[in-house]
Amino acid sequence: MDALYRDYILDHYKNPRNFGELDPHDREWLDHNPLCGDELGVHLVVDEDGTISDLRFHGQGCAISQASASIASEELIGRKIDEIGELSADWLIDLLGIEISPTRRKCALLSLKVMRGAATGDASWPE
Amino acid sequence: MDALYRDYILDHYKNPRNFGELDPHDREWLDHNPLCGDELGVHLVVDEDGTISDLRFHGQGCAISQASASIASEELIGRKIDEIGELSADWLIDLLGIEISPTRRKCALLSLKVMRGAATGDASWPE
Amino acid sequence: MIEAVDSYYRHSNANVHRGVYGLAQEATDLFEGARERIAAFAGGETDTTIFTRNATEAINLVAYAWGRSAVGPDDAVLITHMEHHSNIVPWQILCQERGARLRYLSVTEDGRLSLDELDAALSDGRVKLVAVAHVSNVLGTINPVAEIVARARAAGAATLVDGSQAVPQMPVDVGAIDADFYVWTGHKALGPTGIGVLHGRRALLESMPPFLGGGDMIASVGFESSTWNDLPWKFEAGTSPIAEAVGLGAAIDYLSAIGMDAVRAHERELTAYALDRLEEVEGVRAFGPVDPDGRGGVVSLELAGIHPHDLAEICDREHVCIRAGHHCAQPLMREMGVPATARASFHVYNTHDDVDRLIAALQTAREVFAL
Amino acid sequence: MIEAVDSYYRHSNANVHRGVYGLAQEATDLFEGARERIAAFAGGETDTTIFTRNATEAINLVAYAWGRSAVGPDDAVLITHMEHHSNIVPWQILCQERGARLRYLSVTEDGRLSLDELDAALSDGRVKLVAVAHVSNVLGTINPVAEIVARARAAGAATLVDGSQAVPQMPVDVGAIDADFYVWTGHKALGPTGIGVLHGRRALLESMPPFLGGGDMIASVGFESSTWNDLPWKFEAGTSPIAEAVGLGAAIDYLSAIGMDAVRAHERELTAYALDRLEEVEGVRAFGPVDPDGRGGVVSLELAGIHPHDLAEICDREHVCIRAGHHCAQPLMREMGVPATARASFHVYNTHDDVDRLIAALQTAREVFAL
Ligand SMILES: Cc1ncc(COP(=O)(O)O)c(C=O)c1O
Ligand SMILES: Cc1ncc(COP(=O)(O)O)c(C=O)c1O
Repeated sequence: MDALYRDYILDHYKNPRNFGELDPHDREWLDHNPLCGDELGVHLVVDEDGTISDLRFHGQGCAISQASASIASEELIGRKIDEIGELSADWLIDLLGIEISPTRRKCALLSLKVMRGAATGDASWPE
Repeated sequence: MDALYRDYILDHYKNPRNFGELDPHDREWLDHNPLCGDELGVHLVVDEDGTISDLRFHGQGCAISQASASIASEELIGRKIDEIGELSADWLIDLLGIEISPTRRKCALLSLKVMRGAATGDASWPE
Repeated sequence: MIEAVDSYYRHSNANVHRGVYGLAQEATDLFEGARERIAAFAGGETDTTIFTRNATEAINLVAYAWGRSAVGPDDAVLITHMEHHSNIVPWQILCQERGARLRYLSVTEDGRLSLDELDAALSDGRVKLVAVAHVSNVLGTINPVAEIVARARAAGAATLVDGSQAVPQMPVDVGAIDADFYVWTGHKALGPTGIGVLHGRRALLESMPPFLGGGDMIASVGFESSTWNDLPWKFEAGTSPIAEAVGLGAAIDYLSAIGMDAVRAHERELTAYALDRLEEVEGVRAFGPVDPDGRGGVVSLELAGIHPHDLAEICDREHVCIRAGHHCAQPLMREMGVPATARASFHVYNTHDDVDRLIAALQTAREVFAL
Repeated sequence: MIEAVDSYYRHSNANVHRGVYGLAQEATDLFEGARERIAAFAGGETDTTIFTRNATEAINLVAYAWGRSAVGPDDAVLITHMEHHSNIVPWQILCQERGARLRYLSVTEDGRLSLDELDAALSDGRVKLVAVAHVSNVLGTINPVAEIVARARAAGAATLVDGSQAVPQMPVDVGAIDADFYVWTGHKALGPTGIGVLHGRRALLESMPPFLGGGDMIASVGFESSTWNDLPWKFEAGTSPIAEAVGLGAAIDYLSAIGMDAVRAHERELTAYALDRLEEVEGVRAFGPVDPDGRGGVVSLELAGIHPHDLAEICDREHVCIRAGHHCAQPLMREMGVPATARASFHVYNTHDDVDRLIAALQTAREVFAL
């Protein structure tokens, strides 16, 4: 089996969870990976107590960036919005469960960058 | 004895003939060698029958360009102005009687260029 | 090429045009000798062949030194949807600065330009410049640039042809094409990075103000103002790309020895073979003209269900180098309705085997993605 | 350095920043790694360290992208009589275009600038930029640039320091000097031709429009307009000088290994020795500061009765390389009242023997000229 394109990665790529838009939504963020042009946008709906009650992502990109967004989306729904800023690059990469080469790192991290942007306004790349 | 800086070359360099300006004059020309910055100007007085009756050059430059101007000036006084356009690079180099390397060719030829310019208005380098 | 650069640094490393000593003369001879051969290789004249940093700088030189005075409010610059960013962005900046309009020629389904559309775009007389790629770096399309230049000139527009992809892969005669400006870049022509070429029409180059000011481009420098050096040096400020010119000279000698007709025939043949074999791979769509006579040696493709980025990664593992991305042609990507493409390029060193390995790699990608 | 360039072309030759395949990544790592080391070498930050074609282009970049909006009619640009043409002509062109005035600081008899004159020139508040060489390429003078920058800033003027001669021969900390722009050039620092460096203040670089448009400097390209990439790439259009950066990286590694303090000490020592020994030669006049602490490793001289051009030719025959000419500093030549000078440069590879050979060659020249 391929070490990068594992079955569940391809499954998330081909059948992305929480793909689409949300209207109305409370927060949104759009960004892209300048290296390859991948684009990712996200819409959040946040409860009064600060819980992310719904999340949809849209855009286009490679299997890694799309699967990463899909997998992360499942983890983030139900979390408090305040926690998102704390999530590290390692958290996401562990979650993906695949070996990410330096070349593909930004593909994997774009989803966290965008979700963190929506939550905190921080436009930097996760470290 | 040095093959380039021969006695008569140094003599013409140190004691240039026909150096200076002429006022009034009938023709003048000023040019420079872009490679080294040497500058040479010339003033001509021309008889009614087209003979160059007087010539002075001024400017500054290396031994080769100054000696060349000095030696050429002696040859040109008394010539018909119409002849000057015909004079070739080889004519001048033969006149100098030294071996001119490609690097120093423009030093040697600047004088002919300027004198030809004054006579004919042609600003190209002699060939 | 590598040997030529290396030998330059070891044996002739001295600044050109300066000083009378032997080393400097040798460097000047190498540099100006390379200019002569490079100019002749593309059918240009030596003293209207200007060295720049790359094709991009050559185009910007024209946009600044020619465009700032020649293009005014209400004027238009006409480019095409298949241009490289280098032949788009300088014109956007120029048009914004001068209040001019930027117009585009569209690209047909099969990746070509329409001369009728060109005539229509020229018809109101506002177009001051037509800037077009000789060969598209994405579609491979060989544009009829001599015809485009002639029609533009008839309509009073100047012309710039971006030959970055053309000069390396087919015989090019800039004299015959007769554009006002023709640019190309060294590293695409098997040469080094750090050098580009601008062939300009003499009358324009002479009347244009200089672009960059500094050493070498001056005749004399006064306190308030300066006078400019002759062509081509008027447009070459500062220390010249000496080693780069020597390296590019060696590269074109190599191409000349093969013969550009032979290079073109080889690329045509490989491209035709690749287009043929690509039909075997399910889900593949190749962009650009279908007729190999109308295209150069690049094939951009998409494979349904696999993002180009992933395709390139899998090909890389199979030791097949293809490039995935927008290829510095985002407007074209938008027109084609794709985020990116994967692109294979063929040159003299490629063989049928390389095409076979590409096809095999695409099949492998389909397997990895369980398609 | 030659080995590094060579190995880059043989093993990692692929365009940076583009494509995901391994070779491209390797080239990017080499290129951006070189940037990091080159920035650190001069005390700059990585992402405000921009690669240009040479120092000349770096200065023109500032003149176009910063100067066109920051300098207006009635404003002034202040430079000095000891500048290289590269630090004169771009400001002449800018001032002519913008209707601004170009002012000069004079050079004292012993080749130095006067801070009092600087203060006087700044006092009317019109000076928008002070552009000055860190080390003069003719006189060798080491200018007190940190002090000049501080006084200019206090008077509301921006600053550009031309470090082309400084970076190769002494420890330079652009952070401590704190100029708004600090430029230098690769080939003077034992590096290759085709690369220059601009260290800019982040806030200025961010607010400036780009200079050259094209590939790599964009974030995205739309039909009408585009958005710009982050620093430093915003100012690097087109294919980067990859091999050149790798080569310059190797050159500064070499210099770092020797240690810039040691380089400086060596050059100070050789220059002092040369100034001493030159006194032995009848008719020689050496230009520039007499105190070797105040000058770098170049000595410009004149020998009464022998034109510099002839002097260089005779030295060349004796295998001593000196440069004769205006050294791209015609205004300085005019101020010094000489048509040209002969100039000897010393660097790490020179020894006392080289100085001795220079002195012998000058004596030979006197004999040839029968002086
Ligand atoms: C002081 C100084 N400034 C600028 C330059 C110009 O450098 P480049 O020709 O590489 O742009 C030089 C070197 O030639 C120099 O010595
Ligand atoms: C068609 C075309 N134009 C322009 C360029 C830009 O060349 P450079 O980046 O060397 O300026 C390229 C190559 O990358 C190209 O393919």
